[in-house]
Amino acid sequence: MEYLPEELLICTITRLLEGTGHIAVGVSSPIPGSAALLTRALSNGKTGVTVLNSANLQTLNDGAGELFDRAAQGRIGAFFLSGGQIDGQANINLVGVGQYPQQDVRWSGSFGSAMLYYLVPRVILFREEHTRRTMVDQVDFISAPGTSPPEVYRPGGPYALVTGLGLFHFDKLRARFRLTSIHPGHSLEEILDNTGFGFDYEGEIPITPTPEPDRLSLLRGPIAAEIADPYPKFAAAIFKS
Amino acid sequence: MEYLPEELLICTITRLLEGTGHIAVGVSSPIPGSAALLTRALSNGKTGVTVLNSANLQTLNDGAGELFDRAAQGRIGAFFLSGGQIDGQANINLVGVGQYPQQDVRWSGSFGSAMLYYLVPRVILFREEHTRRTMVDQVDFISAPGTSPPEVYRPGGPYALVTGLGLFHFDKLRARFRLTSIHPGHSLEEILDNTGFGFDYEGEIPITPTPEPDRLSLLRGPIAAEIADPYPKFAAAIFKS
Amino acid sequence: MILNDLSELAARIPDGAKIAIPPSRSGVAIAATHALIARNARGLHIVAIPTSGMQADMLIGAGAVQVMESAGVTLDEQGQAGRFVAAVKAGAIRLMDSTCPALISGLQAAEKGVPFLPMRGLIGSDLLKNRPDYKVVDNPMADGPDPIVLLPAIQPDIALFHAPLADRRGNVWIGKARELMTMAHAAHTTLVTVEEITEGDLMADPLRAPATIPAMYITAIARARGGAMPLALEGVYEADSAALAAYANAARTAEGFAAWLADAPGIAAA
Amino acid sequence: MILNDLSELAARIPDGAKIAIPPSRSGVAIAATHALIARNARGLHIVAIPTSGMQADMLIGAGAVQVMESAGVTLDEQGQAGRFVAAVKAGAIRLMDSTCPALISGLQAAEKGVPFLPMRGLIGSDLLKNRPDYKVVDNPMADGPDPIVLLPAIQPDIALFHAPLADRRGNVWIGKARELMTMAHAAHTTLVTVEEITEGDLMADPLRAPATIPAMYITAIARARGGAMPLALEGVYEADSAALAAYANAARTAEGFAAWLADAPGIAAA
Repeated sequence: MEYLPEELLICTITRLLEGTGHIAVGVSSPIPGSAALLTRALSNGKTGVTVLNSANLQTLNDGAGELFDRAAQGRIGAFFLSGGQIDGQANINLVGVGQYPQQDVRWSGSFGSAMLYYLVPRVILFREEHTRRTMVDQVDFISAPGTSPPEVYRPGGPYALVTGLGLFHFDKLRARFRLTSIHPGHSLEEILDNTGFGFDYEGEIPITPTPEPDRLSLLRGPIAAEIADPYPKFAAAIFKS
Repeated sequence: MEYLPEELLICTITRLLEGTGHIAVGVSSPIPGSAALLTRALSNGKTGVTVLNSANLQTLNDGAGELFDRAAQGRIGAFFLSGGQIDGQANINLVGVGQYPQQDVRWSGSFGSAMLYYLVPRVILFREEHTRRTMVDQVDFISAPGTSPPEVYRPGGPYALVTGLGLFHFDKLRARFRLTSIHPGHSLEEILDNTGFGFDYEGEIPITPTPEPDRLSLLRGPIAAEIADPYPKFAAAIFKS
Repeated sequence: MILNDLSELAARIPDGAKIAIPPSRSGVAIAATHALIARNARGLHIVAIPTSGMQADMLIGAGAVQVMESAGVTLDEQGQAGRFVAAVKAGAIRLMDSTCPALISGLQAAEKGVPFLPMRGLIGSDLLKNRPDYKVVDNPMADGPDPIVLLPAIQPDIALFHAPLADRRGNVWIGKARELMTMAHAAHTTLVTVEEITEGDLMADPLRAPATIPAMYITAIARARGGAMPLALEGVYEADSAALAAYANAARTAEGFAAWLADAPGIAAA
Repeated sequence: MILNDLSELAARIPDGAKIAIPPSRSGVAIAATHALIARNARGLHIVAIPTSGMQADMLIGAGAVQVMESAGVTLDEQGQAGRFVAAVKAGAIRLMDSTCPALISGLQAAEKGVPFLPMRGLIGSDLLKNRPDYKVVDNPMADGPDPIVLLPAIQPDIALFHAPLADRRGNVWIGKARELMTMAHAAHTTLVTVEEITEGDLMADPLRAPATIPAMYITAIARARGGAMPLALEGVYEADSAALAAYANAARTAEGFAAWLADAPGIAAA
């Protein structure tokens, strides 16, 4: 079955979300949002989803702090973070490039990352652009660190990193990424060339499975309709809905 | 003009409330509540009133904590507290008599006193029964202390004590009450006989002014109607309304 | 999840549970309390948010309570809570006396998933002296000495209350009784009785949604018409003063309370 | 108090004020922001609760901002906030970068009248490193070492936002945008623009009252039809994507922004 690169990413993320009780999705996250909704559709009612800034896909009604309270209450099993820069220790930078505060490149800011990255058990880092610009040896500004010393309260943290080239899992004890699979059409050499940090890999690295046809059908049908609520442009462009 | 003892107390408390921006009244406080409403009626729109557990005399809609938040925000100028026991340092006891916790006499509990007594600038202690049972040398349990060491954050505290026999003001520096006036029909000797704590007084002690006729009219008219919302029995018994 | 009856709801409250209950005007689950007594609950830790009355007194009278954490137990205009007072004098319950804002702040700490919240007040009181779990620290934000009390988070096992309206998705409308929202956010399990169950979606109604507890915080709901009686339910019914006075009078003695309980409306009929 | 127009409202915001503003979907007072720019405000300390977009960018572009305290400034789907980015690069504003829950907790500390609230997270971030006002202490409730961040209270001089409905008594209905309630509780002065002013009493309406800010927290209200446009106002109007895109495009350069501002709807017509 033919598929788009976005559909591969959605299905890859969906496999990482299996078994999650409740998944929260931040702003500007159509691919993670689609994966969360697909997970819910496959979960037989076991998985709930909150998509921020959507009219129908969230039930927040206690102000801008409620999502963070929910995370702190342990009610959120998975969340997505990204970064203008992500480094090999899973530190993320949402603030900018250069010497803070008067930086050469300034992004929006850290949003909820400096809390959610600590408290949500399964944080999935997602950044489609996989280059030495985004995957760096050391971030210029730590919006939220990938690991913390043992005395720091941290039930959550990075679980995996999904990019346009491949899938990595994060080893908290070693504080290093391990390459799990390479997306179809790409190679280890390409990933090594485009990654600014060192990472672990072993032997023959699997190819990321292509989207399961039944999941693709779900995605292009009911999920496309749901994701059009917060992301109408994305739904129109990818799913022609 | 003829008046009831309750009306004397209401008018005495009203004089203590003049100029207050916002007055809050706790549960089971019909006399302080009437005084607060009379103060509002006389204030030309400058004084607001919140009467807890009333349908129309409060605007609390953020849960059981809102009143305390308001006090902590500095939005409440005056509040009333009472005590099963009140002592000469203005310590109040709302918990019980005897050795805590298995006491011989147990009252309801401290309610909000252990916060409001610290934060509301003008706390008026009101206890109609003035005997050696209620006005004691030292309370058996300090629900909230009358004074605090200088390093303790305490913008509020006791301002006056109104009983069935007289009016006292509290001197925070000396941590002692001073007898301000004796209610009509009572005497210094009666007060001394019935007070378990030492207090200051000087020279000829004034008689508490009798209720001003215009205020009595207000009280028996519009205020009686207002106070009937939270305290229908009281309004019926005192104001025949 | 909509349960069939109150006994199913009571069955979800294990012996020894820490149960948060609301004050007398905010939706007290009296009918569910009868069911809890009928199932012979024992060893409960009751946390009043921040005070209680008839409900706590009933549970204490029935021997269901081991720990009473509150800022006040009172029957209001009807006077003393007789079973509470008797249990205190007999040393039959452990007291965790506090002050209203401390209980609310403790609950809010659990809502926010933090180990404590600070509060002004309490210093120099015998409340503080009897609460070794309350800590006094020097405010690190201040220049000079500035002692301040830290209150540990109160995370209830169960939040139990009564509300006017729920829907079949599990959303519960609470009106102005906002402390019920905090209770549901903070508690591990939230059990609710309601007057009515609507077919609609309360979260989709722009007027109801802001005062609705989303279903994700609600564990189970049971229908109980008049479930707060004889206490008031704001906007639905007033308190029944005669019934409250009868309770207050009965609760003065163990025998009176036992007789009152035997005469109380049966669980099946609730 | 109901004001005659937005210039009266803007006149109540002094230069140098610390102003709390809501996120882009919660009722942003864009029309009032035009009035504030028209009165040539200077030296403002903007506190986003917890993020901002077009509103902060406009004020920064107009040279009104000295300090920007937020967890993010973004035009969302329209991309970067051009004037914000330019001001950062030029060092023209002082940044107090933070994370969403820290800003909300700071505001809640002011609401509760306490000097700080604790929060999990932040430790090891460069946010914390750049915020000497945030303190790390050892959790006194823990048995072992347990560092935790304390956030100082954020008390705004002014809370400024837009809401669907007010009444003549000064009550303001906010729907689900509950952060506006916290802002009004925490701020010294609360200024609100509204779509409509009703003759009734919102606090007496059982459906509206739970989501109404009582008049005692509201300093002044001005009517501004479409006062959040081109941003959305939940339940009233959607965002105007074309107008937002036009703004985003214009704000890429100082000249573009100046031209956009000159073309913006006049204050008198707002």
